[in-house]
Amino acid sequence: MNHVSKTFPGVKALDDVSFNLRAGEVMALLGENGAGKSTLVKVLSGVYIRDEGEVKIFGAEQTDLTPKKAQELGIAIIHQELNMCAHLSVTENIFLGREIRRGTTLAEKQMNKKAKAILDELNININPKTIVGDLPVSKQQMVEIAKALSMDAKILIMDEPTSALSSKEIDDLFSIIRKLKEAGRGIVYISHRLEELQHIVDRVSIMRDGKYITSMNFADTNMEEIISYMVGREIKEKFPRISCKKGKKIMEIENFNAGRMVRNISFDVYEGETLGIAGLMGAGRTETTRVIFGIDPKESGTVFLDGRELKIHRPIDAIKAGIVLVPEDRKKDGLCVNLSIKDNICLPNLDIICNKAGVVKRKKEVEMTDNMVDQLKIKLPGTEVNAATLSGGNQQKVVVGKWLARKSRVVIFDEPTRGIDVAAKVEIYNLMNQLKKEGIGVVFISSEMPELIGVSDRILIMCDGRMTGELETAAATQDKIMMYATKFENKMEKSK
Amino acid sequence: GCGGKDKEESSSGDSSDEKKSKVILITMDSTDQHWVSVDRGAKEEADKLGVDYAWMAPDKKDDAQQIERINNAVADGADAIMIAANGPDSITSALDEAKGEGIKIIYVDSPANTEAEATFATDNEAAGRTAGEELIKGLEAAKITEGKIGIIGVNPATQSTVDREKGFRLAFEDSKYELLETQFGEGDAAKSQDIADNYITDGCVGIFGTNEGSTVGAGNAVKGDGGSVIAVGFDKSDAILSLVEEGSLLCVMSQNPDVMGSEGMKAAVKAINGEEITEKDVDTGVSVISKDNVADFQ
Amino acid sequence: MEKKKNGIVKKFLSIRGMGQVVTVTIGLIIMCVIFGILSPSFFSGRNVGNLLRQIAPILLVGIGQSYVMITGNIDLSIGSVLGMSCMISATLMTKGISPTVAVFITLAACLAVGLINGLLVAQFHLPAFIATLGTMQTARGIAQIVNNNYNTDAIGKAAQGFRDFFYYGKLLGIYNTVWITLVLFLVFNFLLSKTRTGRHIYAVGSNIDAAGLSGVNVVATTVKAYLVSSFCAFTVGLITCATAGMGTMDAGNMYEMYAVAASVIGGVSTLGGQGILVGTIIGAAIWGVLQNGLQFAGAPVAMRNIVIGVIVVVSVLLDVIIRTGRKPKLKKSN
Amino acid sequence: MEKKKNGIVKKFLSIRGMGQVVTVTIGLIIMCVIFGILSPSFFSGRNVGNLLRQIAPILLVGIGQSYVMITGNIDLSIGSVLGMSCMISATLMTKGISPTVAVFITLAACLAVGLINGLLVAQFHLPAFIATLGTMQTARGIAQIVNNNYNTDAIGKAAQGFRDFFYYGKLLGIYNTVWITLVLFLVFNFLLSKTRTGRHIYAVGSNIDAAGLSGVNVVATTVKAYLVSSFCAFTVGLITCATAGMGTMDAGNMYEMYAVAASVIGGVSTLGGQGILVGTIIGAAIWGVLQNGLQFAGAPVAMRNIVIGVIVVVSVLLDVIIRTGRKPKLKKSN
Ligand SMILES: Nc1ncnc2c1ncn2[C@@H]1O[C@H](COP(=O)(O)OP(=O)(O)OP(=O)(O)O)[C@@H](O)[C@H]1O
Ligand SMILES: Nc1ncnc2c1ncn2[C@@H]1O[C@H](COP(=O)(O)OP(=O)(O)OP(=O)(O)O)[C@@H](O)[C@H]1O
Ligand SMILES: [Mg+2]
Ligand SMILES: [Mg+2]
Repeated sequence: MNHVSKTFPGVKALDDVSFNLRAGEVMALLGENGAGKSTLVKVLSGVYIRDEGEVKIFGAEQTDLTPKKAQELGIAIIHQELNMCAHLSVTENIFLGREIRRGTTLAEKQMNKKAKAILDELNININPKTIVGDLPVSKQQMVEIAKALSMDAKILIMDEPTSALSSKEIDDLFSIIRKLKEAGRGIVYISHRLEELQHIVDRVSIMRDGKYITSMNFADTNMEEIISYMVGREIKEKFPRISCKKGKKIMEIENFNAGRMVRNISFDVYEGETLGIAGLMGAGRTETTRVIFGIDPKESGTVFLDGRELKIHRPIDAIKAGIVLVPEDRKKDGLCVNLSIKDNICLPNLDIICNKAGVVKRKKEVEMTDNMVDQLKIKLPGTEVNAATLSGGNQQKVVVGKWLARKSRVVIFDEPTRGIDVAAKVEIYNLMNQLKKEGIGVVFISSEMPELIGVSDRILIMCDGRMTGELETAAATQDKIMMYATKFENKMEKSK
Repeated sequence: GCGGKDKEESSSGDSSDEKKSKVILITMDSTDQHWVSVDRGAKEEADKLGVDYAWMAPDKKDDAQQIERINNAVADGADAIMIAANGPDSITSALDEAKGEGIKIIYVDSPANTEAEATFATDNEAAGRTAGEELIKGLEAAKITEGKIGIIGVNPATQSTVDREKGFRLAFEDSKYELLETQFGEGDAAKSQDIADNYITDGCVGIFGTNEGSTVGAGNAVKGDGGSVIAVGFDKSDAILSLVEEGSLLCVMSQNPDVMGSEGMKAAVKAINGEEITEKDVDTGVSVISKDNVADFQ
Repeated sequence: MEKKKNGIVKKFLSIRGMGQVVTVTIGLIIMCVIFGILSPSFFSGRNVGNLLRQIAPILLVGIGQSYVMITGNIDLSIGSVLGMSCMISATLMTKGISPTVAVFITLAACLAVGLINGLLVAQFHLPAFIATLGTMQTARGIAQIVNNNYNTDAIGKAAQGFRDFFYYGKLLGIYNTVWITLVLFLVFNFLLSKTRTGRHIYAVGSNIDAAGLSGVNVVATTVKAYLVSSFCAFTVGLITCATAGMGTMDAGNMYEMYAVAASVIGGVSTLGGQGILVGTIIGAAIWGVLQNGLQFAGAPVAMRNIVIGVIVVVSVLLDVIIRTGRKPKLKKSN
Repeated sequence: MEKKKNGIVKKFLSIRGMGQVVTVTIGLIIMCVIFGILSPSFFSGRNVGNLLRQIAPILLVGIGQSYVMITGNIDLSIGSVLGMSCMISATLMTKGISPTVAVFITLAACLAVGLINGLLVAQFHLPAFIATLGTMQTARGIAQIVNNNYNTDAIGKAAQGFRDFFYYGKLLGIYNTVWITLVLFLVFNFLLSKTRTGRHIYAVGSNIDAAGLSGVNVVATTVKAYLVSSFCAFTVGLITCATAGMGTMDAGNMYEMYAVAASVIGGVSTLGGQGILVGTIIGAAIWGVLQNGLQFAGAPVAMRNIVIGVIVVVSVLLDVIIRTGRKPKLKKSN
């Protein structure tokens, strides 16, 4: 790619970017949120048409790329956002657009078999006939990866493939990537999880604000250098931590039960403490928070806030009482993508912004939005633009922002750092610290153990819908957490 | 032709200004053959008399739309309005407003409850009764003295067909025939035919179609059945006439829509010119078209 | 001075959805000019008065449909509720009940349909299309059964005040119908653009899950939108009744479609979360002007249908092209 | 033996969407039993023959609408295209053109509308609702203008073969209309469930972006669905013409809604990606049986509307409740 530019209304997403990829290498494409990484790979795969510049694939200049054409040229791409047809089965999704036929009819059996083979190779244990919409996000992400692999492409582009995966699945993915590398494939790998890079990456290219900054061999550099190129300054502490005195008990969750994924959950949240919750994908953490927050119905369970029992039937009850939830799936649960940033941030806070008659006070609305945008350093062309036009990371900040705009007693963060860049992650950690300092209870759910250990004060571990362990951070190691997180209850016998 | 031109001059000479006078026809809807015929009669006469003429048809039968048309006609500077009222009451106020502007009103086909210069209409109820009597005659001729009779309406909100149905039912008072619940086919030939088919299956001996579409449906159903069911109906169109000719329809009541149009136009021009209209309430009559006389109408 | 003016224009254009409104307003103006040239009576004061009165009902049902469409749903029962309103009020008045009482009973009946619509859609998760198709049939049946399958008689002298209030009367030279519409427009526009309920309506239409998680009562919000829709249909039903001076069973037939057309031409998305009522005004005006203008231009019904169809498509097409002109390739916005 | 049978039943039920089909089939059976009890003629051989012939057109337009709805769109022009088909073929035949030629000219005209619909929606990104509302108006105008604003004369003796082929003839004791419908159903069902085009239709309706990114030609797929829809409307238009023996300008009025009802009752989602044609059969059958059975039961028109409305709502409601019985709270399955 040479001198490629792409402009969206109000943003120059790509500004004269050039880079190259060699066969048999894994190149990491790094940069902050909104740096233009996704835009770049979309140009490369024909989703967007570039304004300027040239794209050469295997030496041949490509003028009018379309997704189909890129596919035929041997480029497979895993997009940042999940791109699955929820109503179709795993097989149908994997072979979409490339169906195998016998005569005019579809060769269903053959495709199912092939799909099964690919899934097995990835160690994904699902029936290829399952409807994708019924799978949890992590499994959907694996299907997406399986789909890309099934194309047997010469160039594989992965835009944050691991943001929704757990460590086990990531390991499987990495071994596949290494195999592909040996087979001479070129791979572009985008991720905000920098610690992953050491396992697979040969070379890194760094972008900032739509501009190409530099490329270097991974072996010749170190994390600090990479980060400073990415953010244009140095970041001192990757996991800032402040110590507060553990204060009184704020929230008490007692004996929650709801379906298979929430069994006998009890825990307490204290002032001046960040409570981490660890677990593998599908451990039931999200379900637990949803039940507490009143989205899904519960079978049993009581919540005490500051010693008083709460009756939570709907999210509004929780919000009013002072418990808020930053959900994990921002596209589905977090954002109204065709509403403005302002509307999104203000949505749960209309009680503050409106007068008694329910009329919105414009000044307060603008004030609140500007505050949040400043505080979270959200990069945007204006607060009136659609949330859909923001980069993934900035969207996530909007979701966080809408909950921080109000004073609460407990804030539950469900995977708040998923898909956001290092600098922004640190900002989120700082935010949690800030809340902690103010005496607000912080619950921090994450699948990334380093950040859990780095930021929280106490870690609960869940497995298969149950609480299987609790560790003070001082005593916590990744191994110990893993041990608790895989403490299944004779699961094998039960399911067979 | 030439004669038309002479008349044009004379009529504009009569009126106080140089402008041609303007007559607007407002019907119930635009697609029924019946209204098309009224329009044709009016248009031919208007050409002869040399007046400006326009047909403002609602897209479909709808009181609000008809009232809009009246208002539009007034705004368009009509001197006279020929109108087929959807219902007797629904448009009276609008017409009163128009009259207040000095516009002459002529009723064609169906009058409303406010006084007008003249009315050229058929008595739908009486025509319906005739249809009933014809059916009874036909049934008796076929030695059927009892059994079910089906009625295909348009929809319950159409006054003219409701009146026809009413008259039809009157003809059957103190007879042994059983009149079934009226079914409504929206004037759609295909839907009406489904209804007629169902009537035949249900064992009906006679079927009555209240307008063009329902009559076509009834005729075709009888034809498809090939049995002894007897159908009568309303309106004349090419398809109906051929159904009558081949005996699938016993007879149909035909109003004379073109006469309504032409007579209405004459009266409108007279009214505009301040001439006296002698016959204020004209029944334009109904012809019964059966196999015997169908050739006269083709 | 210059600068300040510029600022106002900018601010005006920055209102979301204003772009489409400007596009279609230009279309509307062009249309009016053409009709004015084709027929001199088009711009007569009298016709302008008529035109406003003809646009009013379309605008009212358009407002209702816009509310529902912004929540991401649709209301096919509008026309039938209108018919119910017309028939129930007329029947009661012909039975000698005072217009005021009749109006309130009618209101209750119409709002009941709105409530049921909202509950079916939001509480019981029926697809809006099918839920309101069902209530559309049912409400039409009620309109028919209310006076025993007949159109009502004239509502009579006692109801003259009613008729004047809703249709024939004038205030400051403008028909009451237009005033009523104006007032309702202002109220509902305020509600949608300036209040919490309005924000909730947009949020539900944009992303129902996210709205729920943000503490929006999705069921209540959806029900409110359907209630507004039924209320608008109710009002137009009364206007129709006052216009005709009687109740007709098929009043309001197809009005749900006119309402959709007005909304969509004005920029309300069928997918929810998008649109402003100012757009609906223009949409209704375009619809009304086309009907009225083509009639003055003497176009036969067939031509009229064709022209309206083509203009509807072209106006929306134009807007899509203008909006996306700069972007060479655009995916469907959500 | 037992086990094998069980396997077949399981396999049958595992076909996607079969659940809803089973639910509504039970509803259909109950309905038939009730009508059979209310009126002895309902189950007569004669009425069953009629009934099938009455269901056929609804099923055909339902198939077309299902195709379009599975792509996540809607086709409001179905009724008007039907009208066009009826009027164009009839006009040509009355002008002495041979039925075969007339049919092919008509086919070309109808498919042109389908093509335009598809392009407007997929290529130009117009909302399907408004695009097809526009073509609905236009096509109706064409139907009217084609014979100069008149219904046609009788298509005459020369077209007797045409009439027999499409409506009056019988083969093996079953009406030709039913055979035609059956053949088309089998063809289109095969196309949808067993071919690549069918798969792409589901994919486009499920997630248009994902489909596009996977190399599915979204425009071609959408156009194909609209072409199927127009083809079905075309066929019903010919049947209507053959039935009446003449062309009527307002043939097919409201058929687009019947088509939606048949599809949705049968489990096709208005949001796309979901539904099978077997469901559409049941949906069409329910619609037809209601119309037919209520006539035999002697229900007045108002009662009929109310009953149909309530049954439509209840049948879908029941399905939603049954499907989500285990999950007390279900999010809209996007
Ligand atoms: N469809 C669009 N319309 C308008 N602006 C867009 C669009 N897509 C991206 N942008 C803008 O282009 C810039 C680059 O976005 P891009 O998604 O490429 O960033 P990114 O590097 O992938 O960030 P992240 O790490 O958060 O995914 C951002 O400022 C974003 O707001
Ligand atoms: N839409 C759904 N349909 C069926 N089952 C689901 C659905 N969503 C989640 N589950 C089930 O619930 C379990 C827990 O889901 P989930 O992955 O959200 O848990 P989690 O512990 O919050 O994991 P994480 O937050 O890391 O994704 C999964 O194993 C999955 O099988
Ligand atoms: Mg990105
Ligand atoms: Mg989770």
